[in-house]
Amino acid sequence: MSPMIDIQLIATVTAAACAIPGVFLVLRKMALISDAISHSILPGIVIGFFITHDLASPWLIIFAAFSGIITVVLVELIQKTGLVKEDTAIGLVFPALFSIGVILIAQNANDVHLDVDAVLLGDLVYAPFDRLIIDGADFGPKGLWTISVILVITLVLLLAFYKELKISTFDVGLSSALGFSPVILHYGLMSVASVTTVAAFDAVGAILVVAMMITPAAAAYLLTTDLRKMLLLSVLFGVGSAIGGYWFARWLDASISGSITTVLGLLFLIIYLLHLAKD
Amino acid sequence: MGTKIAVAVDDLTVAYNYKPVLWDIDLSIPEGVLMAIVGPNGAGKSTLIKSILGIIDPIAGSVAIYGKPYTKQRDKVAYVPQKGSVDWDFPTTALDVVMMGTYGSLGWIKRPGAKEKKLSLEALEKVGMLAFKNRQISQLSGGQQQRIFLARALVQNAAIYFMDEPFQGVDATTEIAIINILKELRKAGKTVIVVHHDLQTVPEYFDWVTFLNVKHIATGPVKDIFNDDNLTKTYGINYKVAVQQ
Amino acid sequence: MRYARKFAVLRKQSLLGDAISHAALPGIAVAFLITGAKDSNVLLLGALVSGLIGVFWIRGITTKTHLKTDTALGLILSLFFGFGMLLLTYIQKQPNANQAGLDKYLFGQAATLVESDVLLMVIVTGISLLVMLLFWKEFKLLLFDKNYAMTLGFNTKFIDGLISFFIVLAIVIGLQTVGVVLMSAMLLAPAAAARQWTNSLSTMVILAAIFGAFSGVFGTAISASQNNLSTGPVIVLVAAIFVIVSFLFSPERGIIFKQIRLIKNRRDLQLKKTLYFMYDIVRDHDDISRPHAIRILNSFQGFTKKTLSKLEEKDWITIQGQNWSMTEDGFETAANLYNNNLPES
Amino acid sequence: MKHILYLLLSILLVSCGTQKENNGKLKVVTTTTMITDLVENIGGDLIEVEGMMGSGVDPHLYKPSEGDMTKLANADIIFYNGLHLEGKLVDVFEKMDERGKSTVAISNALDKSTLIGSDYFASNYDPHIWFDIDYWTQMTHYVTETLVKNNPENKVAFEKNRDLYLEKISALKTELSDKINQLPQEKRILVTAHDAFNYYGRSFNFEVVGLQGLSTATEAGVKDVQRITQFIIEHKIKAVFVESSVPRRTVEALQAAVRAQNHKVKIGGELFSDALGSAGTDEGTYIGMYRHNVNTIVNALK
Repeated sequence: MSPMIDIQLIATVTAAACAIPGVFLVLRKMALISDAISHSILPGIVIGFFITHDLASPWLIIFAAFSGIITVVLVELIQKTGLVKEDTAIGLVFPALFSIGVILIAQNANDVHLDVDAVLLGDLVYAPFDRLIIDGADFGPKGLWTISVILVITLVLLLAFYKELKISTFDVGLSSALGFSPVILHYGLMSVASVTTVAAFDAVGAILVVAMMITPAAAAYLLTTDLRKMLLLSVLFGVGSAIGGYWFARWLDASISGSITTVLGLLFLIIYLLHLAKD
Repeated sequence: MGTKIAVAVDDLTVAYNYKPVLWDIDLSIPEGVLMAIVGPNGAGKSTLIKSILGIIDPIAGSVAIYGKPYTKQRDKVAYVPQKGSVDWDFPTTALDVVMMGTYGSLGWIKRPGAKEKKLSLEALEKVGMLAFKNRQISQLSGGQQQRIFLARALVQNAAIYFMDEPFQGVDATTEIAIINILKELRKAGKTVIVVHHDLQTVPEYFDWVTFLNVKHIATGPVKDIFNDDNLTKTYGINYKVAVQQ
Repeated sequence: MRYARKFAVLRKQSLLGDAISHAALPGIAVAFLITGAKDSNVLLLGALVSGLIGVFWIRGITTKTHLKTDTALGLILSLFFGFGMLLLTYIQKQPNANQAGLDKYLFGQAATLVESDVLLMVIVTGISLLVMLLFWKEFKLLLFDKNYAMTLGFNTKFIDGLISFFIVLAIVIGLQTVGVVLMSAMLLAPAAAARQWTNSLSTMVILAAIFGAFSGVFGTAISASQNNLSTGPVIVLVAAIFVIVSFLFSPERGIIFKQIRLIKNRRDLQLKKTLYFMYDIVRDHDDISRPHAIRILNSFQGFTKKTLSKLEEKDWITIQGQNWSMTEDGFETAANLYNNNLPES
Repeated sequence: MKHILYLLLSILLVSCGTQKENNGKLKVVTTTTMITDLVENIGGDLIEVEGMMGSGVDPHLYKPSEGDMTKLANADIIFYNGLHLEGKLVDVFEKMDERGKSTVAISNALDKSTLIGSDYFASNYDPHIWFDIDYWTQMTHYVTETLVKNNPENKVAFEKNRDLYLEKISALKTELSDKINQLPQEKRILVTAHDAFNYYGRSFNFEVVGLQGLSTATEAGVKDVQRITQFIIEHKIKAVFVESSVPRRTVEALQAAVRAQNHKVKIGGELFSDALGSAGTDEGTYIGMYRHNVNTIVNALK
């Protein structure tokens, strides 16, 4: 397979894997969690490096995912106190975690090129060259496998718990009255979202993940009044922009992530203007 | 009126933040009544329902539904929350919201099928909303939204119905439609418990009433206890203003 | 400038700082593409323009569609930044060595503040303070109830635009002087902490300014005590401690006092239960201070010797041998026990 | 709907297979401008050199474009710096190497024990190796050997180019040493924004002071500014230096802090740290860049 096809496949699968949790994040007013995670993984990476002393160790990514989940838990804890609004909780957690990361580096590792960009944030251009080799046989890009596994898990969870996710997103009171614990569902969804986020950071970079989580869902939300259609449409938008963005990047010879995001942006702009014209 | 006790609340105390909202509530509701819970703003009416349903954790006391804890009796209970408690922009249709009422009996993972859909359509018809089944919920009027919630509760086919201010912000037609359905439910032997604001309509709509103001003041048949004495205890000396509102 | 920031929190756009810091990138890139030079004033202007476009689009999305604020922020943040990245890769290919560090160029560090930065900040703060005082009443009204403000005939679009402009200006200057993370934190943390101590907008604004200033002073002092303690992040952590302390210890809303009150309430409840029980007995008699036997209380749950002596301590009852009698005070308290929510709630 | 999607997808994905043009020349891809310059000097017209990063690009934060994918996929040899200079790319290259694609970290030419390592994490080294001219010589040999191995028919031409280049480099070293010798030892103190010049300092006996660490994520602290300010005053340092890839204000703040204590320090000029100057100018080559840096430093500190 040529790298070109690899990239499009990875972008497509990532778009789908991000769009699904993205829909629920948008509906639950937690859209900014992926952006928060992109900052708050720094201390995880730093601690991972302190333990392994190796910038290329996969442990750094595991620690990053772990600090992603800590972010989610802290945000939830702060929200539960009822002292501040949802997004304020996010805004309180990530600068603090990020600052801890910065101070840890400045104190102990000032002479190492240690930062999120170098360790975690991949790029679609690189993705096809990091391949899964088993017994000398080439099984395609590693990123494609990771993100495909996540997509499959997400899909299985979505199909299994679709009705529970729907009811706990729409009506927390009824959900808990009927015995579908909103807390369990919330943590389940947020864990999927943060693991997807971190894995996708590794494959396609931070900003594209944030864009792929929010934009397709937001655009679909403006077009449809049916959750199922919203899920389908946002996967479609994500996948379409992934492929369209790739060719746009090829035409311009520019950053693939940047151009997929730009295509997503144009798509949203068109749908937004149509929405305004309709009113 | 049955002799069985549908809901028994024992020593229930709830506090939000630093203020106790419910103090030491002892209350038994017999089966088969259509009951209003009345009291001034902040009297803890919604809180009482929510803590009976386990949505809020009490700091003391216990609740029994037909003699057992609520978690064992979920299928016997239906709940109509306040209209404002959900985001009506949620991308879903009227029929879909009503179908949510069937989720409890389905349990985890299992999806609603044809049978559930049929039940939901029937419930929609009962509340006069069949024509709106595919309408997105944000495009419904306040009264229509309230009817959808009622239909959702009907689908649950429960023994006890809890409703949190179902008449708030609805038009007169809807109010009459709702109360007729509630009366039908009572005729069918169900217990219906309604948080209610409008004191004037209490004698007309309900046969049983609970006065609540942080503390439980009185519970009984409307004809026996809906009097100036209890109203004064609940609303203070200015209760007449409250009645006229 | 801090004052302008407080409004961001109240408008439920607490992450606006982060969003604007990302949304500024395409503006910086375009400004560089046009001038080909890394002149910080030109880049600042670019950042300001694209930040303003971002804010107005956020405003448009939240008012004209059913999308919520967080979605709008996330959209603008990622889409603008992605577009900026596209422009950057285009710039990267140009044989112009000037482009080095362009994406970080505008982002300052707290430790490297210089006099001219402070001067700029003072000027902007002065102007925004002046504007805020002029329009205080309108701001307050707009924040509280936009539609009402409109019916009163205020030009809400103008005030809205004014607030937006000052927020973006404050954020972009904040970015340039102290960097992204400190910026996001300072937009939020002092206000979130202040909110726990007061319910009044003006007190909150003043308190938030004090917290912010203290975080700055303490943070800088701590950072000056040791090598390699990055100033900005230290300030963020100091502000975070303010938030934690406020969350835990504020007397009205704090978690600890809430817990203490909860326990106290529970104890109080027992006590008052007993008192009310006594009140029920006493009520039927003309003479409230008539003694009753203690033993009639025994059937009552939750009654102990301790509650009795506590009640006596409070002067609600007096105990004589095996009898108790209620005082005037106790009677009064019991009678009003369950009405106390009316005036307060 | 899904089927249509798949169909569309497969048409889109496959319809544009890569067309690999081949004119027989060895295709070499390089990362930083320094390496591009080196490989071009040795390969000349005999090979096709494509540099990924342009002038003024921080290799650590490089954002690849779509075209880089094709470059990487079609390259016969890829030269890169290594030592994590190129961030995540280094991992990619190491993995490509495991799969038999010829990717060469030029830092492999060096004896790791002579590198400047991290104080805390022994296996992590300062990647700014090009500032040591002796290293540059070793790497020149290494690059030539690699090219010869891959393209033996041009052996003679490569080695001739190498010898020419090495001559220039050794001339450069002599020239610059002479220049630097104008500076007395006590004036050889280089204060910059971030720690990029350690190898330079070691080569020419400079004391190097950086305000900020290597990581782009960190920030300076107040104490760091104070310490360096004190240092500048104590040693009567005449000038501090701006780097092309680091915001100027960091160093300006240092200057302001010194001025606040009634001393004077000027900004001595802009040094090239992670990338060469604009293509087509003198500073666009390794030799020109190095000469520019040394001239700037010496003229300012004299």
